[in-house]
Amino acid sequence: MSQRHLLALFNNFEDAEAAIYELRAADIKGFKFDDLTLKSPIEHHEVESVLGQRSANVQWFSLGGSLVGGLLGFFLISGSQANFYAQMKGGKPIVPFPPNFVLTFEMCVLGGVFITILGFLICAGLPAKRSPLYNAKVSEDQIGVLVKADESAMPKIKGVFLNHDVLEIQEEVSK
Amino acid sequence: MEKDTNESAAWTKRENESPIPKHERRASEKDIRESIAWAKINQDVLKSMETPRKLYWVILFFAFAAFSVGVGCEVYQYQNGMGVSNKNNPHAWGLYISTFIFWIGMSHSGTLLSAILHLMHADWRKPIFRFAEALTTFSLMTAGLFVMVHLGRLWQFYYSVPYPDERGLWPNFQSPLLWDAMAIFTYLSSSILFLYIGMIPDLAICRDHLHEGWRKNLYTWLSLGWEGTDRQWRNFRVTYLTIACFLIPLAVSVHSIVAADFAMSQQPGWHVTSFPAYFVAGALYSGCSAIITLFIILRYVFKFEEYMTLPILKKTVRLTFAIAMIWTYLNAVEFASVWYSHDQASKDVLIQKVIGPFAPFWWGMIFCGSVVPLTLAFKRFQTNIPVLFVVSLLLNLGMWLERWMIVAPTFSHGYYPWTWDHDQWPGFVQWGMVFASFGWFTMLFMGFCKVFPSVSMYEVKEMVYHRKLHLKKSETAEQGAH
Amino acid sequence: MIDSGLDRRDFLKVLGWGGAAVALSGCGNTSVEDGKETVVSYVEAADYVIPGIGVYYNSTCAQCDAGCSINGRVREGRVLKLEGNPASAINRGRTCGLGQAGVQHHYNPDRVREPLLRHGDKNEVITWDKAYALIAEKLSGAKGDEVAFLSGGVSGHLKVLLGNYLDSIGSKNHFVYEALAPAVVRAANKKAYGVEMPRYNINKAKVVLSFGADFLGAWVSPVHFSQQYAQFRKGVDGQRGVLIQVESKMTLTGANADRWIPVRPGTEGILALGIINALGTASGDIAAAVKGYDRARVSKETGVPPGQIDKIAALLKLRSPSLVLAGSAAEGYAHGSQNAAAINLLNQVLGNVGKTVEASTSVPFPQMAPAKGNTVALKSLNDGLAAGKYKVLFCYAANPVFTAPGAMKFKDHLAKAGFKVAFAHYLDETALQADLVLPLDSALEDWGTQVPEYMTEGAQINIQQPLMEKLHANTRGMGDILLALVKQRRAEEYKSFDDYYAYLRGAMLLNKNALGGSGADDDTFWNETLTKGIVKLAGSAGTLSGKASAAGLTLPVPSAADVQYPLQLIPGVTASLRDGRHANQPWLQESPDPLTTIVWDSWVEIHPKKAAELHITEGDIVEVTSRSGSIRAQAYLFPGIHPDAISVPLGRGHEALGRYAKGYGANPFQILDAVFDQETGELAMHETRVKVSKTGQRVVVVKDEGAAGGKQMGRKIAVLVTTDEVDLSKEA
Amino acid sequence: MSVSNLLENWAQFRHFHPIDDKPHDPYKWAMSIDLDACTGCNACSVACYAENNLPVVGKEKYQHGHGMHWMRIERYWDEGLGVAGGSDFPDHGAQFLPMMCQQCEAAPCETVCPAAATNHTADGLNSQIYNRCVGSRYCSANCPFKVRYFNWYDYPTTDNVWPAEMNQQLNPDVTVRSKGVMEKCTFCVQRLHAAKGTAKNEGRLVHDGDVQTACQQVCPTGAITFGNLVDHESKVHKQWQSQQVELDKDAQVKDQKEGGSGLRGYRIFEELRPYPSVMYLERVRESAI
Repeated sequence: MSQRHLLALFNNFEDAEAAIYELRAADIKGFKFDDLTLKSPIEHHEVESVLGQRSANVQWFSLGGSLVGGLLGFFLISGSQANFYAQMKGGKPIVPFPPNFVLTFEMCVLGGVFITILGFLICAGLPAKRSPLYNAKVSEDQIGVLVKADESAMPKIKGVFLNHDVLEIQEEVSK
Repeated sequence: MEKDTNESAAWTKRENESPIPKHERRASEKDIRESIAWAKINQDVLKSMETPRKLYWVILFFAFAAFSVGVGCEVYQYQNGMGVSNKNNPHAWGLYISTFIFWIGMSHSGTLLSAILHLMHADWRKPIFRFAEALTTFSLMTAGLFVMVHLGRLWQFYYSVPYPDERGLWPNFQSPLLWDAMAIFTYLSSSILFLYIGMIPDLAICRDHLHEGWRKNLYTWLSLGWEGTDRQWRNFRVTYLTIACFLIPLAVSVHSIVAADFAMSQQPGWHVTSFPAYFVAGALYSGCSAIITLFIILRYVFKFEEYMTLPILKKTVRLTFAIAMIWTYLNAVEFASVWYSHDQASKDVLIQKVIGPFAPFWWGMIFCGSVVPLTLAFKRFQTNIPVLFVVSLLLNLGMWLERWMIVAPTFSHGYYPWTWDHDQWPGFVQWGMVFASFGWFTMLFMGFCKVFPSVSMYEVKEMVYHRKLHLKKSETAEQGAH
Repeated sequence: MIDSGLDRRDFLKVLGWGGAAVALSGCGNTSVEDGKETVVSYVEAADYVIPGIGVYYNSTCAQCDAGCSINGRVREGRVLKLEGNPASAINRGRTCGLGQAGVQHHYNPDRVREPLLRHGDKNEVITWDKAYALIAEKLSGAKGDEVAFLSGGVSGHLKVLLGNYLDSIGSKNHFVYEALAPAVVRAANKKAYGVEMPRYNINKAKVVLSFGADFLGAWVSPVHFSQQYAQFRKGVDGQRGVLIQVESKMTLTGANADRWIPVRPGTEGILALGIINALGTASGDIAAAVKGYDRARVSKETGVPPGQIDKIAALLKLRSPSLVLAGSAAEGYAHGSQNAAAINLLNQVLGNVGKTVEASTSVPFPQMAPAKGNTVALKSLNDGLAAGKYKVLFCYAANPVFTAPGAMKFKDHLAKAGFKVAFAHYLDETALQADLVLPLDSALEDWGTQVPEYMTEGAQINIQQPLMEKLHANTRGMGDILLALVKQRRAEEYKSFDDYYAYLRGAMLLNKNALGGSGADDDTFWNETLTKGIVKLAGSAGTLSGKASAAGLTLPVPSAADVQYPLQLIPGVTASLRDGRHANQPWLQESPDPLTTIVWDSWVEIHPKKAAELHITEGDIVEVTSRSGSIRAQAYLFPGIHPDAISVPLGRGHEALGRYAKGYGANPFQILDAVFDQETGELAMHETRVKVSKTGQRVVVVKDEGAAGGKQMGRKIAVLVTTDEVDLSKEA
Repeated sequence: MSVSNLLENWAQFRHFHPIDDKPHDPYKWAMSIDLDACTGCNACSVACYAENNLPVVGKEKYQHGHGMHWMRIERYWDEGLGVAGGSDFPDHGAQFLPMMCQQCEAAPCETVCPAAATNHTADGLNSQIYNRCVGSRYCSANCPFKVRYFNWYDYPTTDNVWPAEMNQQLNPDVTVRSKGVMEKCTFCVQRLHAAKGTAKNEGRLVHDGDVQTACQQVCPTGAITFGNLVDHESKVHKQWQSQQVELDKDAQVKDQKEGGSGLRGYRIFEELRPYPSVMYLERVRESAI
């Protein structure tokens, strides 16, 4: 059975939140709650209480990135010192710790930042194609709720939205 | 004096015409009005990005002209050798390095303050962090130019870059200069990414509200298909927070490493333990005053009175004052630690700063850096825009002098009395390059303001939203109490 | 030696490729890149050119008359560096800065390259044949008396040849002029010791008391004395020699003294007599002569504290032998001979004669002994010129237009000479006044022999030989020119000599036995001689005659203050620029003066106290005015000068000579008064009185000394210790 | 590869030099300069110009401090001269000090070069690699002696530095430096190389006296001694030994002995611990006069 998208726009977050609560409670056949996406001009982390704890794993990338960066930094530097110029400078050891630690730290941060960004792009699914239904109002002042559901569930979902002062409902043109 | 009053009056007039209703302005020093409509935020900020007025082009032209002076100087210097800039043995560095530190310092408040305040949930940062981060990025880019300009063999600059090479040649990782390069590279790239990541939602707004032209394409590309979905926001928050965490120690490390260029050396007047702290304080200081300057300019030019409000300015000013006092204290620490060290050479350098040929500049630095900021302690000046504008410029002049006073006296008055040289003044090539750096920065910054939103729209919306929630909560609480 | 089979053009090609490409590769200014030279492979180079391998030749330094032997490093046919020849007793492998710069004389871009006929300010390039013909023509119109030859100090075979030439002309007018020769001291020595230049054994002395003799800097044979000085400082048995320097302007030697005594200008002789008095060992007429010179009077007249005089006398008494030297500072007065005599008397009283003052070995060929230059010669030449006596004037190795005192008006008088021929390396001030300028080979291209005036242990003849091919095709050696000229008049006598080389070789071989080559065949002897660069001679050691006497010794009471010209001008003689002939050698221009560290310019040394009185600060351009003229130079506050004197260094202030000399500094010769020593008639160089006035202009003094002005600020850089704190005997 | 080298030689890579390192072997070039013999005549400085292709920069550039004298003679006056209570005249003469690169064992300049253009060689020299230099001038900034000279201009192409003919004097064994690189005294490394080459061909080490630096060779008073410090037969070794100056100490017997040691060997700025390779012998002055 074909699925369709539907975007409901709300004037404020409370309305959208209430609508989502109801959708979750309604248990509509042909609509999985995970297929609901909230689109908002600002971050509403209150939404987690409605949507449930959805994962955000960027921090693991950060950890990995800084570890790799740091290790790479230290071994690159110490290795190059040990190999290329095993030659004294200023009476310091050939592999001197203080400068190498400074650079290890910088590499650690560099790796961390770069891989975090990479992680962000992966986790947030960016860069992405635009989703089928989008309204520029979402980046201005309205809250959008995008649902993907079976054709059959659509009327019910619409009903829920209408209960909650929806401003506008956009529907994907059926294929 | 009279002129001041006139200007003051003009400003008061502007303030009176401000869209913020008078009673709200007076009532509770709110840093932002809850009642601002989100659509209006979009509208106001996007308006600042519209096709510029004639004056913009005129200023840009002058900035470009100033930059061209520097290009000319560089070509001349490249052709003839570093000697044309009037440096010598012992004055090996001169204005290039002092101005380099100045710009590096300038870069500090943007990203560092933005990150710290972000972590501390100080949401008054929200309307100002964007341009502050841009300030960071562009001043780093300006600072980077000085590293290049400074090199005797610019065309071989890549010898100090670590890259795998057939002959197995590597740069010297012991050199603080290399740490510097590495730290600046890390800082610059992280700052650009931080700025960019924080701008993605705004870029999406731009994309959504511009319907044609190269800008549309640009924003479409840059916004990476951002739609403000919950997943995007969730990951965005974590990412932003993580990078902020990375950036704080990084920013501190960057200026401590710049300090290490001096502190790790063996020269009197440089080999000072307090230098890293001194440099970081100085950096924050000059950065904050630069923020005040740009704050005032943007507020005026883009009519951002509703976002860049006086309470926010006041907070920034108070922060600046605190840092000014820290900086002053660290100056005293430097003196005290040298004075009790029994290191005659270092003492001589200090004495030289105070009463030698550099004395006018050194006292100028003390005046601008420690005396002028005292005005900021007075409440009436904390929101007095004309005063603040002048003060912030003076503070930055002071900070530029500070950097010069760090670099030059040690060269002129080092360990070896035979090579003391008190007469070598920077030549026109050096001054030209310093002058040009301001043109270059202005060019970049003005370009940025017209291409990217200089106030973060989504964060301002957040701020407004949170204020509203807060208000509601307190109202409910009040009602409950009744 | 150098194979003439290699023609010059090929040689230069090699130079062009080897020199430019090897030395300057990567510098972007090679002549090869300019397309000016054809690339020729090393295959065509001469045998002795081994790429990358240096060849060493011995020769003699011609930068001054001390006669140091040098050892030149030649690579790819180019002479690169001069070192001292260790075999020479004079310099024992060492050289001075002046000697080092010899290569810059050779490679100097401002050398004259073609014979020039001068018409006013214009030069016409002519051929050598035409030049010689011209000389012959002019000489034919002049009587012998009407021909004068002015030269610097000459010796060896050149002197012989020159003598023969003048003889052939019938002229006795050979004026040997050296602006800075110790001529008064020579005369005083002759009187006291019986020889003009005895051998001074500084190394054997325990105390050296020098009255203005800058033996470490520019006096007589500085490289030799420097080595003696090093031994003197080490001491014979761990007792380090003590150097006391008495002078009004600190010289390099004064700067190295244990005690430097600023004496009122011109009162050196009085101090010497005062010391004799204080010693109390003299008897007879000497005691009578010094009787009046008690401490109080001497102290008053010389400005030296009485305690100081006693201390010196006590030390001289305690440590024997000592050595007392009279230098240019003592001799440069109208009573210079008296000063020198008084100082020599002190030596005699101390019993140093025979110990630290010894007779030098004489060269067995008196005709080769050096013609010693002096300033009397200049005076008589000048008088002759003023009277219009000379129709033809030759000038070689002297630049009197630059070095003659302004008061003599030499340049004006020179114009009265009919035809002036200058043998010149550069178009110097004198050459510019000449009608015919003949370009000379540099000392590194030329053949010659030299006999130094100051002989060390044993006698020696120095050989000068080319270290490389001629740089310029049309320069000629002085010997070759003289030979050509003398052939014009005595063709028969000299026809067997193709060139000066042949003459020299022939002359040397003629005396092979006397020169230590008995038994060797000609070629071996000659090659060995050239290889060594020195011919050591057995020579007979003379004895010193003359007995100590104070007869005729009258020292004038220092004159009362001159209100109009209150200061004494002391022309400073620096080790590197001397009388100015080397001013176009940039190394010397940029080598800081050891005492003031000033480069590239002249300065007026003035005592800080006097300067404060006159409100002069460092860098003020001051006008120094004497009765004979005035010059302008920057002021330098110098503590090592008597407050009643100022000093301006000689050697700079050229109006010609070359790019490195012209326009730098001022020439104090210009303002010297024509005052002469009463006895010898030598020019009294220190006898000019001047006044100093500020002009209001200021410059930054270009010097090496930093802003600390020679203070160490307690940093322990150049550390000092007194003899009672060290034990020198244990040192390696 | 580099990492395995790192791990295998870990202990060797963690030595501080010279304090806990074995001495250079077989060569450690060092110098001693007797200030009592030095007369300040400048011959060494001119010889250095001749040997090492130093440019003559001219008056104007010299005024701006662009002089390139690797070996400079400094003239110091007594501290009491001209100050209140002191003398108006330099009664004890001046003090001269030849100053050139001290070839420090723990050279402050080496650590700071970003391009690794200056290194410590196996012979104990502080080497400058012109090709590698990027011209950051950090080494010069960190040199306590300020003996590093920068090519502020492109001297080979500057008028009247080496005009035609004069350029033929340039020593082909020594690079002519172009603009933007740092240079300094090398202890005449070209001569050292030549001597080592000769010695190697003969299957021996360089003997004392085989090689002289240009300044040493010219010095009229023989104030400069140069040689191999680890060669016990060398004069420089004997001098260092008799003065009890040790390369790897930052305070010598002379400074520590109560009541004077009778020694006069010292190194400048020893307290900064650069461990210079040049020992100076104090100038002596007669106490009796």
